[in-house]
Amino acid sequence: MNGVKIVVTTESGQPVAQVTTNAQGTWQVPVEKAGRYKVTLDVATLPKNAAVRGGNNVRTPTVYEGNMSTVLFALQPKGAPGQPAEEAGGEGSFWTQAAQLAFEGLNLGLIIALAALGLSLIYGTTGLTNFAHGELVTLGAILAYAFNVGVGLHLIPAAVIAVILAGGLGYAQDRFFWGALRKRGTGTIAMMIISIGVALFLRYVFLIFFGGQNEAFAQYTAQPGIEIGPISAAPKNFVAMGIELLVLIVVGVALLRTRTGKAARAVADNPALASSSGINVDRVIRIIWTMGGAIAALAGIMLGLSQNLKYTMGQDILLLIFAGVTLGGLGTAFGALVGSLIVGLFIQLSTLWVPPELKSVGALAVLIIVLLFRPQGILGRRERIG
Amino acid sequence: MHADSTTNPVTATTERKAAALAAFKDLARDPGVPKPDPILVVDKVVRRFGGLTAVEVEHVEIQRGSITALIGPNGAGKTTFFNQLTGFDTADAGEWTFKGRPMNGVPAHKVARAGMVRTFQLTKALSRLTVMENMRLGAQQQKGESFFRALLPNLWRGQEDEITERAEDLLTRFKLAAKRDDFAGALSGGQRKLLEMARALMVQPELVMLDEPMAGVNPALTQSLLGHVKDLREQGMTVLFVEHDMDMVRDISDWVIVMAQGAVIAEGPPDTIMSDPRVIDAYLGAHHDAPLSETELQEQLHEAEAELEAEIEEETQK
Amino acid sequence: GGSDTATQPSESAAAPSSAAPAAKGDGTLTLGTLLPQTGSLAFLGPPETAGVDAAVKEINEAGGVLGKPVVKYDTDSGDTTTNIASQSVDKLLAQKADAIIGAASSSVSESVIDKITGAGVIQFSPANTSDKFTTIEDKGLYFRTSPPDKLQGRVLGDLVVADGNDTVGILAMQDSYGTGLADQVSKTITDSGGQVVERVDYDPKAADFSADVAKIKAKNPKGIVLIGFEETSKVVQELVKQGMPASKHKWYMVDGNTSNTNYVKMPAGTLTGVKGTIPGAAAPEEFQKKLMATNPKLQDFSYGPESYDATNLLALAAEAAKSDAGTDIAKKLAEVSKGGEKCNDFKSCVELLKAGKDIDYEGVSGPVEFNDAGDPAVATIGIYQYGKDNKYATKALEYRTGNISG
Amino acid sequence: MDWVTIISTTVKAAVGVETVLYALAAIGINVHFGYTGLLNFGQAAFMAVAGYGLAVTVTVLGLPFWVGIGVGLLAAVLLAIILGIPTLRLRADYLAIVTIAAAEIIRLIFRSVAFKNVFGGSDGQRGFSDGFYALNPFPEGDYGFGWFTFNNRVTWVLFVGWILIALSCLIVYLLMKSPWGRVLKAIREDEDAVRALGKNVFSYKMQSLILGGVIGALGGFIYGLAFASVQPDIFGTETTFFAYTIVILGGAARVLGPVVGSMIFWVLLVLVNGILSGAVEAGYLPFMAPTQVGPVRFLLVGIGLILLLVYRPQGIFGDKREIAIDAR
Amino acid sequence: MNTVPESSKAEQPAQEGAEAPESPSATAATAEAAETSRQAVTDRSAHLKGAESAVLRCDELIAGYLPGVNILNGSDLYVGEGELIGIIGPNGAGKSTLLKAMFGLVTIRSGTVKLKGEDITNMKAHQLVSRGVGYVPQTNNVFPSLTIEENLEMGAFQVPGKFKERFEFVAELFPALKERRKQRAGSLSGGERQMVAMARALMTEPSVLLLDEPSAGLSPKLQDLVFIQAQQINKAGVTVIMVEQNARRCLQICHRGYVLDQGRNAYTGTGRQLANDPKVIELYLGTLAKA
Ligand SMILES: Nc1ncnc2c1ncn2[C@@H]1O[C@H](COP(=O)(O)OP(=O)(O)OP(=O)(O)O)[C@@H](O)[C@H]1O
Ligand SMILES: Nc1ncnc2c1ncn2[C@@H]1O[C@H](COP(=O)(O)OP(=O)(O)OP(=O)(O)O)[C@@H](O)[C@H]1O
Ligand SMILES: [Mg+2]
Ligand SMILES: [Mg+2]
Repeated sequence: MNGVKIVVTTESGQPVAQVTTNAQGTWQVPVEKAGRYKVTLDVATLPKNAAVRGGNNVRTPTVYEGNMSTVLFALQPKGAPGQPAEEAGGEGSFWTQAAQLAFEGLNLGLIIALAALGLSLIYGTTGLTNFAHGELVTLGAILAYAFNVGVGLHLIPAAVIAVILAGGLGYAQDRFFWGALRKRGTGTIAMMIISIGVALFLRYVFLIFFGGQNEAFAQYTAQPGIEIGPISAAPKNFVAMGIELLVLIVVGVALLRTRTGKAARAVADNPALASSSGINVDRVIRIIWTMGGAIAALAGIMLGLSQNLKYTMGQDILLLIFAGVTLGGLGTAFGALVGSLIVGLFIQLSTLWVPPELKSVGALAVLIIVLLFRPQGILGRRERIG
Repeated sequence: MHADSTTNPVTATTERKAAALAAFKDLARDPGVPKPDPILVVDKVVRRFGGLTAVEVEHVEIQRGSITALIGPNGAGKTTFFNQLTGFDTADAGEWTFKGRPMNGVPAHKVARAGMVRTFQLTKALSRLTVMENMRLGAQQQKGESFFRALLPNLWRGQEDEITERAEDLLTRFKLAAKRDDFAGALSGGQRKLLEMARALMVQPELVMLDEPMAGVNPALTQSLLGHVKDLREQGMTVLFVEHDMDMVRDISDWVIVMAQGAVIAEGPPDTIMSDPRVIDAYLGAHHDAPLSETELQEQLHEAEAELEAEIEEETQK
Repeated sequence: GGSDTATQPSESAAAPSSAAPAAKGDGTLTLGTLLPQTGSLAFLGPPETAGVDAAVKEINEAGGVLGKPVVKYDTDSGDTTTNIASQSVDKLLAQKADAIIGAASSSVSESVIDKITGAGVIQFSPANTSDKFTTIEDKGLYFRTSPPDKLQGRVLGDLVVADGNDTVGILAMQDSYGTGLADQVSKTITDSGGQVVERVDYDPKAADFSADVAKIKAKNPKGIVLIGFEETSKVVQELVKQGMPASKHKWYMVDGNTSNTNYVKMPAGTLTGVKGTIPGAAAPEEFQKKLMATNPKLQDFSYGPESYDATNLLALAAEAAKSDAGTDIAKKLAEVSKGGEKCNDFKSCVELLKAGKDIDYEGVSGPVEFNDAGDPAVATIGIYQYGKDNKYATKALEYRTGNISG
Repeated sequence: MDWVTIISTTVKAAVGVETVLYALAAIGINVHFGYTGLLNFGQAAFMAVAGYGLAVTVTVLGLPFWVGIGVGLLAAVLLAIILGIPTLRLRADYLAIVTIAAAEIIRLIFRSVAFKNVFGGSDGQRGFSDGFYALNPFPEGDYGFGWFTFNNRVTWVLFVGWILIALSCLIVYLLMKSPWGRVLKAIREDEDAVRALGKNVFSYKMQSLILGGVIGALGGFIYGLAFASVQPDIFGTETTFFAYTIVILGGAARVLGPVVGSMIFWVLLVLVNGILSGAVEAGYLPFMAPTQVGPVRFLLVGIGLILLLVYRPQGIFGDKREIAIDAR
Repeated sequence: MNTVPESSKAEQPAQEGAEAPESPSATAATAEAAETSRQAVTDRSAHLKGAESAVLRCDELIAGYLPGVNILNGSDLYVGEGELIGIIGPNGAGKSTLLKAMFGLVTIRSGTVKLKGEDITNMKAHQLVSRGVGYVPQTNNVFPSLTIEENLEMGAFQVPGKFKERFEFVAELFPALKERRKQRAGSLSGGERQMVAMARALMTEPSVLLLDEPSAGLSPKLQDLVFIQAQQINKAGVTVIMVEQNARRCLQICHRGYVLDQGRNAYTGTGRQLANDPKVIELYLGTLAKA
């Protein structure tokens, strides 16, 4: 904006300089001393159709020794109200934002649900509250990373290998560790504390081998978003959500319908009776561990894909996983899905009203409130007395 | 120790028993008949689970100082009825009074304090407490159960010793004395039943509600315990119990209430009730007319077998 | 916090220094590091330790301090979620450390400052940015070479406005580093006539940042300031995903997240034109090579220069004081940091010292001149710009030097 | 290797501030979990509200130290009540998650920018401990014998801390031997059975929650006073996890379990660290960098924890018979 | 820890034969045993003779739950092809433990269990199921979170093909179950659970069936049914071992009976012998039913 008059004075009002802007609309005033100055734009010299946004034509910058200080007068077409244009459409932008957040809620919720499913399966069959589950999620992501970045495979085959490998490790974990503990008659509380030990162990193994920094997969990082209606999302999000939903439903239905699924629930209820019915309890538990490990790994890969990888990534969402599982009703597969989606949605949607730094508060508060009214969780069932 | 009560079956009709029998003498045999001195009066209690009406009791009264049996087929709603009365489940509708006090909506612990104590059919042993501690817990109005007094042992020591003495007595009767210091979780199925009942008796309630107390208890021991239950009546306690063992029902109960499909279908003294055709049909089945002699039993067995065999043959032929 | 010392009852300020056993000095300069090997800041540990290692190596190659090689012990500061730091300090004190370099987290430093300074030992943080340390009671033993928030915030805010961003969104990590810097940036922008239309303080441990970015998106600012550490790469992904790439909005970064390794896997051009500020007068490249020599696996270099400078300053001050006792060193630290013949590595500085000259150590992280509170008083901020390869050019666009306070 | 340093720091850790404050937190958890069966995973919140109650009262409101202590204790009691009313009806495993959630909510609020003026954001608050140290009867100087030598401030903190531990243990001992404790233990086993015997289960659970919470709150005070500051992240779930570990290590439902557990935990941590870093410095472990000591220590602690529980699932003082009875 | 109370030690009847009269009470017991030896045979040699052709036999089983506490103190038991065996005894005698030990649910510390000549000591339960052994536990005998139908499906876990056919069979026995097939077992009444438990074990058509108090909690009508059914199944060639507190009924239908006390065989004999033995009546059966 050419030719606008700018007056610079010291704080107390002594004039320092007076300049007019050049063709680019910029100007410069050298000042002698550091301190606070008063810069005034002469509104009268502005072009007819322009005005200073917000109407305030005085700035009071502080200039420090040896430094430059910049002053900016944003202009806007005259007659427009004082607020920036995009804020005017408050209602519309609220719903756009809500739609975007709802989408993000589903996105996050599905990842949590996937991780929660693994936890719920293992809790459901063995009664183990596995605090190391977050590390199994991390493990999946790190394995995929190793094949992806370390070996140089494309992410998709790397992910497939990682999931299979994690399944195998899940199997091995039960075969050589948890299974052996069960045989010794270790109680569930002791096992829970042991799982804290396992979590510590794994986490720091990751730290040693993976390092403390954030990493990303070689493909699909920072994939540009596309706009679909009010939502903008990366294609990878849709694919990931599809996979997650598919796995969740397939596993959920399998648990309800297949013989092994029912056997898993039977083992959960009463291992001794299950064994008496001819169910190979160890085998069922191993299948569940294998699946749990694989699903957790998949969740980790999805989390890594949507976010990044870090050695604490699983630990950081563990609480949300637990919240999801609990909200839905402990030990029920579909409960984990429903609970996790609610957690995901609440985390994101609550930011419409609360500062984002407190977004987990919203989700956790919902957990508490829901359990107030349904102490057995959303899909859980009450037990009979007597 | 148990021998004395086994060898001397209580045959003499005692004062209390006589009183109870007198009270029941002239009563009609209708379901819901009013009693001369009811301790518990139940009106229109309904409990539904989804589509299933588990309990739908019009009117029932329990005579004070009597031993009343509640019988009925499996799933009749007996346990559920107990649950409603004792505050462990909320009834969909209905009112009931205990000693004239309305008790609906009263939480379980207050019901128990009011003097109405129940046992659980599926036992609830406090696993990692010793048998003795289980027993002591039953005692009421313990001084040491308040936080601040608990800190000063001198305040509750004396009472604790009394309680222990009482508990030891009961344990001996229930043949659990040897298990005194074992964890309750390490008891056998029958022993748990025994503990469950003994613990309820520690409360010294006015009305004790026993849910199948003798299922799984050795018959010799059952017999000796029946003497104890009768003693309770002598002490003025009212007993309401659910049981499927007809020998026991016949032996000790003064009055029998029959439930089926949630409702009370018949009431009466044991002998009369067991010849009621509805009861036989719904509950007792083929050989209700016990005690059976052994030959009779064998015969009936063979009959039933033959019947079944015929059926099976029929089926295999098809 | 030297400024506060005067107001303290004199006996409590002076007594521990005479009573503390470590204060006597044993002829060997013993340094301890209290840096994050575990916890949420674990990624900051390696570059910081490498900075110290590089300096110690140079010092010992140059003949050590007071004629003896410098001894160094490493300990873990963890993060505040575990109480490891305190145990580590116990260990270092038992090993007769004269100065402890650390911690990285302001909160951790705060939790051990009493213990360290109470024992007459110097606490020298390469990374603390919290204002609290300016006024904290530290018996004159707390120092830091951390990046000067205030100056950096001012330079960055100014840069944002100068680029013509009249509407600005700030995404800042929610801790003392992030909020402090964000406050300063925001103030400068507002004073200069820009408008901060949205400021989001996010929890760096959050499961995801989409809601945080959506909030910014709703206001559609021209410029976006990203303040944080390496989790910024997640924020960047989210910005790209939600349709606010650097090609449409101007992004700005700070020293915590201006990185040459963090974003390289992103599609080429993701960060083109993004500007970032890093304290320090020199192009970081050469120094980074030095660090890589001690730890070839290094990926991030945050606070490496500050750690290096801290170590050198301690060694020089010990030489100047002719003592390895913490309290003696502390008295000389300000002196060697300013006012005198300029020199910028231990070898040259110590030669000047030995020649009886007053020196002014000019560090890798900046000129490092301590004020009375033990905070650096002057700093230089470099402004860097990313190219198509998602790395920033090692030559700064410009350097700005200024007094930090004011 | 410098064995003297290693041993001396290890020995010191056995009585140090961390041991004290974790012991207090663990005693509280032992009341909740060990005796009552309440899986309270929000113990950190009790410590936090106490610490912050003290800090905010003194620094923000400018009230005296003792008022701060009162406010802190009151805050812990209030938290127990507010947390208890809705949650004590829940089944144990649900309770666990709800209490974690509540504790995280509290931590996030203490940490938030929105309430920075009151709670001080992520830096927390400091400058509230002068009142405490003004009471210090130990004049300037070092106290103790041999390796157990501390300066006067630490001595004062430890003195008070161990007195608090002794008091807490005494109270727990008296209570758990009494009929009151019997009711708690019975609730742990089966609430319904206890209800059927005429005990007000809710009231007992609440009393237990308050008692354990207040003991935990003492830990919060010790933390705040020893480090002269409170910071939100200290009171994260990790703290509670460690405290649980300590309870199980020592043996749940054992009066001295948490104290010994805490000593073992910290001794183990410090010893492993000392030996490891000693070995690395001495070049015995050429494949390890000094900076890997931190992670490897936690890794070994993880393994140690596993081994301890595998070979002694009942903890140090626990009763094997109790473990053998399947609580499920 | 000794689980033998002082008072009952004195009345404890025959130890397991003359091999080990270790304590004074044992000598007294031998005298007592001699008195009743006509009815109750407790001789180990007799056991060995009878056991030769047994389908299932246990020899000198020692087992327990807690370390150092034995619940079974060397009990012997055998059951021949097509036999129906009853086990009775006071509460806590170890009857359930004996069944569990045979079925691999309690660790056997010494002694052997053989099924058709094969050593199955400490073999896992599910392996026994595939060898044709079925078991109904005394407590916790249903899967509470599974529906009735699913419970039964689990019963037929190893023979899924037979589910339909067997389901029809058990549904006829207990019509209540068919009506409620979709109800979760956890919400069933005590007696209904017992039906489910029994039905579950019948799903596989086992060749050896171990029943732990199958009639407990059932209405008289159904108790009849259970006893008749047990006999019925036995007639069809299934070997049945039944623990019962409905002792008289049990002894009436079984071929042979064992009285277990303190983890040892106190009396053995045919059902009729035991039911009429005055000592057994006094100690274990009571007189109530006869009164
Ligand atoms: N929580 C519940 N949900 C659904 N149905 C229930 C529930 N509790 C009880 N029922 C049903 O209500 C009916 C009555 O059960 P109840 O336990 O009262 O029977 P009962 O008379 O005690 O039988 P039993 O003699 O076998 O113990 C049963 O058919 C049972 O399946
Ligand atoms: N899980 C267990 N842990 C420890 N001890 C146990 C356990 N179960 C049973 N016992 C003990 O083993 C002994 C025998 O128990 P068992 O269940 O075999 O008795 P039972 O003969 O079946 O009695 P009942 O007729 O009462 O069912 C009892 O003394 C009991 O205390
Ligand atoms: Mg019932
Ligand atoms: Mg049994």
